[in-house]
Amino acid sequence: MVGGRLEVEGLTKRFGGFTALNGVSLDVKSGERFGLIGPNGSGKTTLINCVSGALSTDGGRIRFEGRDITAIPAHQRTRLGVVRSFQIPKPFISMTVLENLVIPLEYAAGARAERADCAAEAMDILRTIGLESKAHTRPAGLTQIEMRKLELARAMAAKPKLLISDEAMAGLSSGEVDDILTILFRLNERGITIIMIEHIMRAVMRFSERIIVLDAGEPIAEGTPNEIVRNSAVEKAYLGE
Amino acid sequence: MFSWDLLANAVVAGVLLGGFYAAVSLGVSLTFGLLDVVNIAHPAFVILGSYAAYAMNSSFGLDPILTGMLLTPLFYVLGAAVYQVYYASFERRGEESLRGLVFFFGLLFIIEVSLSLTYGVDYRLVEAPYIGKSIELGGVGVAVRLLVPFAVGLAMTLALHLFLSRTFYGRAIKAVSQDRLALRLMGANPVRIKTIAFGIGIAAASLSGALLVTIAPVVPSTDRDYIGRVFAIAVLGGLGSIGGTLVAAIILGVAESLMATFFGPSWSLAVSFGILLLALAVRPTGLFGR
Amino acid sequence: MRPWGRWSPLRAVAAVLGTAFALSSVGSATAQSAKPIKIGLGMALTGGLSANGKPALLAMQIWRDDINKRGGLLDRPVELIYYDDQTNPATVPGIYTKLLDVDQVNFVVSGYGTNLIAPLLPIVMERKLTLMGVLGLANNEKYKYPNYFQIQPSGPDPEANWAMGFFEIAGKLNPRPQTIALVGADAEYPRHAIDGARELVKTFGFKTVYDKSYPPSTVDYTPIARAIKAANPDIVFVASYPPDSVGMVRAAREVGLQPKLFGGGMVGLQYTSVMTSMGPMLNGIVNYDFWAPERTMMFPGIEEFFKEYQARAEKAGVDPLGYYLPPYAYAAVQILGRAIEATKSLDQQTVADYIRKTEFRTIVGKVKFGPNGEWAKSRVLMIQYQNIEGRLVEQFKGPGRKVVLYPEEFKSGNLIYPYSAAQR
Amino acid sequence: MVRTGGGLLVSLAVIVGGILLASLRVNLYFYFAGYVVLQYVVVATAWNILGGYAGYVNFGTSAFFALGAYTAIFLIEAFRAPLPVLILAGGLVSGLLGLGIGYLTLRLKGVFFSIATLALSVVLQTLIMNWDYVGGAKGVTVIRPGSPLFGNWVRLLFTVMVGLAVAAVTVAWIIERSWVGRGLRALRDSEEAAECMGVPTLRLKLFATTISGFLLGVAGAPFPYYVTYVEPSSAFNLDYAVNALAMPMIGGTTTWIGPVIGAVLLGTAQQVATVTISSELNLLIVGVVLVAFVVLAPEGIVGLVRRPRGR
Repeated sequence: MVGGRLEVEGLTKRFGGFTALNGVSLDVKSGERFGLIGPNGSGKTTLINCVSGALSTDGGRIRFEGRDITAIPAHQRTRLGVVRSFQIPKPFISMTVLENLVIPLEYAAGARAERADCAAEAMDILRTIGLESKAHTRPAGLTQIEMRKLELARAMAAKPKLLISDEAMAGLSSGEVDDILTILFRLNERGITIIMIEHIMRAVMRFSERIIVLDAGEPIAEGTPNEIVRNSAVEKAYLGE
Repeated sequence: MFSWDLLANAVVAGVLLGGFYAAVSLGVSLTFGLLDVVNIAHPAFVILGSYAAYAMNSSFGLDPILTGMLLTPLFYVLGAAVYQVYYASFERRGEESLRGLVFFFGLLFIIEVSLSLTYGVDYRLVEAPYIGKSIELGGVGVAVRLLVPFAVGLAMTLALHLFLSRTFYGRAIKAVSQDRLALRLMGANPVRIKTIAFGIGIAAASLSGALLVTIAPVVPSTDRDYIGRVFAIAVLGGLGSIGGTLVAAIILGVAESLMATFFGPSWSLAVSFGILLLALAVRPTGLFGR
Repeated sequence: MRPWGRWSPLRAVAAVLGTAFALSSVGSATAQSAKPIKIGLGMALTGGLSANGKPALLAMQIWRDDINKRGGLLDRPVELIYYDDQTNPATVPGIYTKLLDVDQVNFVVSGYGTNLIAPLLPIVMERKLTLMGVLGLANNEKYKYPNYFQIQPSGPDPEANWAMGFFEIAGKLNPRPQTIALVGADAEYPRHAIDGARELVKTFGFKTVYDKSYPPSTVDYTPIARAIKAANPDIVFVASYPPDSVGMVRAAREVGLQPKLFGGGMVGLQYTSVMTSMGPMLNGIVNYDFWAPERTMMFPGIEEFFKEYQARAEKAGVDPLGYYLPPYAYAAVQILGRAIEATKSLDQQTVADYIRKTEFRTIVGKVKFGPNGEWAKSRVLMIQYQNIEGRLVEQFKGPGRKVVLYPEEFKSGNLIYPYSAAQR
Repeated sequence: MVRTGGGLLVSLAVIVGGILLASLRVNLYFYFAGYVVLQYVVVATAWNILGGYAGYVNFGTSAFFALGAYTAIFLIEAFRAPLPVLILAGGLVSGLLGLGIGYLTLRLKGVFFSIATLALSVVLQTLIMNWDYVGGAKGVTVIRPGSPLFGNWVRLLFTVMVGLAVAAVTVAWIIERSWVGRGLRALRDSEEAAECMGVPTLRLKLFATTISGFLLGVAGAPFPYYVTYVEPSSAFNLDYAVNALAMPMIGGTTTWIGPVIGAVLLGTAQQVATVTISSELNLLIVGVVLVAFVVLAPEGIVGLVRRPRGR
């Protein structure tokens, strides 16, 4: 019963005259840990914005669990199970940490159940992620790592089948990176497909089963971490000619 | 009733008006466009400038526009002081936009009322040798009353543009909203930079106030006619784009003038705002926005 | 958790009502032992019309002081109770109900301006009061309320009579003008004036070559003036408010718009501050007015009034000469006072009946009201600005600058014709 | 559901109370002043549903109010329609305009949205100015039909406004407590994050702009019968826009009670000042109070009350 398969076919996105994505295709299998890397400006964030629905596409198809989701709005994709976290955390600042989780529970998880149930469930999630002591503080009072955890916890509350984690570890210490990785591994064990966009190579290499490398809006390499490390095209893209 | 002569005259009148509109809107372009401070009281400062010019003109017979220029340092200081209050009360605490807006609304009232308590509510006009005269330029009659403000508006636009692109402080002001890192590398204190920019914005407002009183009579509540216009121009031009402000101001001026000449002047303002609505719907960042 | 969470809409509304109740007791503590006769009004002391509202109020205060110096009305002192209507019609119902129910005034007079009289009339009608209107145009045409009297000398058919003088003058010119341009602001008064002028155009058989309106916030009037010039009319009739009056005059001059007759219904040119700033630019304009310091207009009492007014004007921060509205505001309360004295009554109907059938001698001359409460005979003056030199205020105090051309019985000089001849 | 049911019961009780109040022979002035204050309760509450809950600042409040008033005038002139029809129609037309500006939020955020509403207000005012059927720039005198309920129009209008205020506050109260309110709050904090967390942001925004517009129109619909004379510059008065913004700011924008407190305080203060100070000082006080409040009490009175209790 594991879901979460994402198929992207010939995805194209232009901003004015600039082509940010040029016919990108990828196929993320159910339950897979998938890495997406590439130098700055290579189109990673544009790609996930298109997949999550924040941006419209100029060509190509996006299928989730066999269903074409290219044209449906972002919140409906979330309800189907495509959930993303943000590179720069965007918490709901006027709400407590707990209330932050109630929103996706109510809206995305489809329950729209009594509020009390949502709160209990939100507390469960906070516990698994280690934020329960902060349940009643506002996000403004959180440290950076706590903020990242909140971002992940909120994504979890949306009951994802596919979680897209956008640079969840940027700026963290190596111990904190391990913390986040542990959480992501645990989520994956529960059957959640995960796409990780990351600059910290150590983390991506350790986490991903398969990696795709984007450069200038086009995939230049795809394979296991080991294959990617040895790929000369990748090296060129990162280090220049 | 169409004639080429009329068209040429309408376009020229519109361009002149546009130059004046640009002068009034420059400050907003600076404070709103580059500093993200929604100074809705900007037109009130414009009227304050008008009254300053009026006071000097009626008591000492000084030329209103000259007075406007002489008084800019005073208004610069005033603007800097207002920004300090704004910064201490809002920006430092974050979440400034909505409450900052109300702050400036309050300021607008205070300025308006202080003016009417001091000068009463009579219409105030100034005298200058060029009011009521016009010159002929190749078949097109140009009112000097509008030509002078146009020239000053143009000069202000040019000066501000040069200041922003050529000087240290100017570049720092541009960096303050877009590129914090660059600002830090320049070794500039953002609050200080913003204070300077806001002071310049208010100084520009006061000078444009002197232009306004040269063109038309003012009362303390005249500012309300300009709230919509100045923000429309700043937005239409693309926030923070000084050249864009001038272009947008001229578009609005010409639109108003053409409407007034050929169709019903009644609709000129609505057409201007219609253009704005359309522009916002099609291109929310304005004509020259980033 | 949330202190307001337990609040219910009930308590909130209860709070609203409570405060509102508290309101009703405000201001009722002005009872006096001498039992004064109270006259109440709302007046535009702030907002768009305050430039006229404030002088009008000062004039009424002068009347009150005059009356009280003479021992009051019916041996009782007169008290004026006034509130600021902020030039906002929405405040009028509240203000007058307060005056009538809380302050218990004996009579009300209107504030300044058509817009502020309009919402007052239904209140007055409901309570069958007598109302002296202070400068409103055609307010009673829809209601035909018998106890309403308007001191503005518009005449029995206010809209049409308003510009009558201008057209009478135009009609008598030789050679007779053929074409006319009508232009006015998108606002209440200019629309009335233009509507009236349109009727007169038909009556006098002119040909309309331009008929447009503009928004009051227009900045540049040269395109309008130019469009009118392109239509090449013999006569230009302008109905405007102060800022656009100034704008139109300047623009006309700048684009060389030189019809044979220019003016008509421009509000604002009568103001001292505008006259001194515009100076010679006014020469030649033929415009409506209510009073001018010409020998034909020296009604008994008016000089004393201006002496007093001008002495107090600076302190009150109002128009220093006060030739436009103030004498009429004074006359309005003067008539009310005379009627009270003559009937020895404070009964609304008795006073109204007396006002309706009597001809009053006031500081603005003889006033007799017609059936709709307007002056039985129109006396809107048409004046021409002549021989203005420089910008000194003193020249406007003497005759010869604002020459009365119409009506015939008040005529004090001759038209300089055409417009350009007076400009030089 | 129990709480909501209880709230509705309370609302009904208030309306009945209002009717009783109107049948009392209290000084008429009280009803006039009360009407204005209650009208501001509706206006401030309506503004706050969009501005406070969803974070979209509407500068064109006067346009919605005036549209309600002019819809009523049109229906009076054309059909002599009864008051309930006027209120409903005024609300619907303004609600429709609200729906329209809701679609603007697709492309315009923050101050751009605010400026667009301001522009809309100018365009609408020009249209009304030139529409002679409803009086155009000249304004229109509205003659009230004879003998209404309670034997007096003012009492009737007051009672109606009590009902409308209760209705508006109840609507705000229900929204705030429901999933809609939480969704709006999420999108106010971060529209992008809200959408990604499954909140149908566009639909919620359309809902908020429509309800807000509807209530503003409802507040404006009885206005013609209140003043009996309406002209564009007073119906589109900037005061409505300023007060709609200032009252919730003074009271507090995050809860339904904030706009109510703000409207009652500022509205009453303005009413009292009108008949006591009666000069420019009146406006000056409004300005000073506004500045003082936003500087010293950032979260309004609600915030002031809440703060000492801690969190």
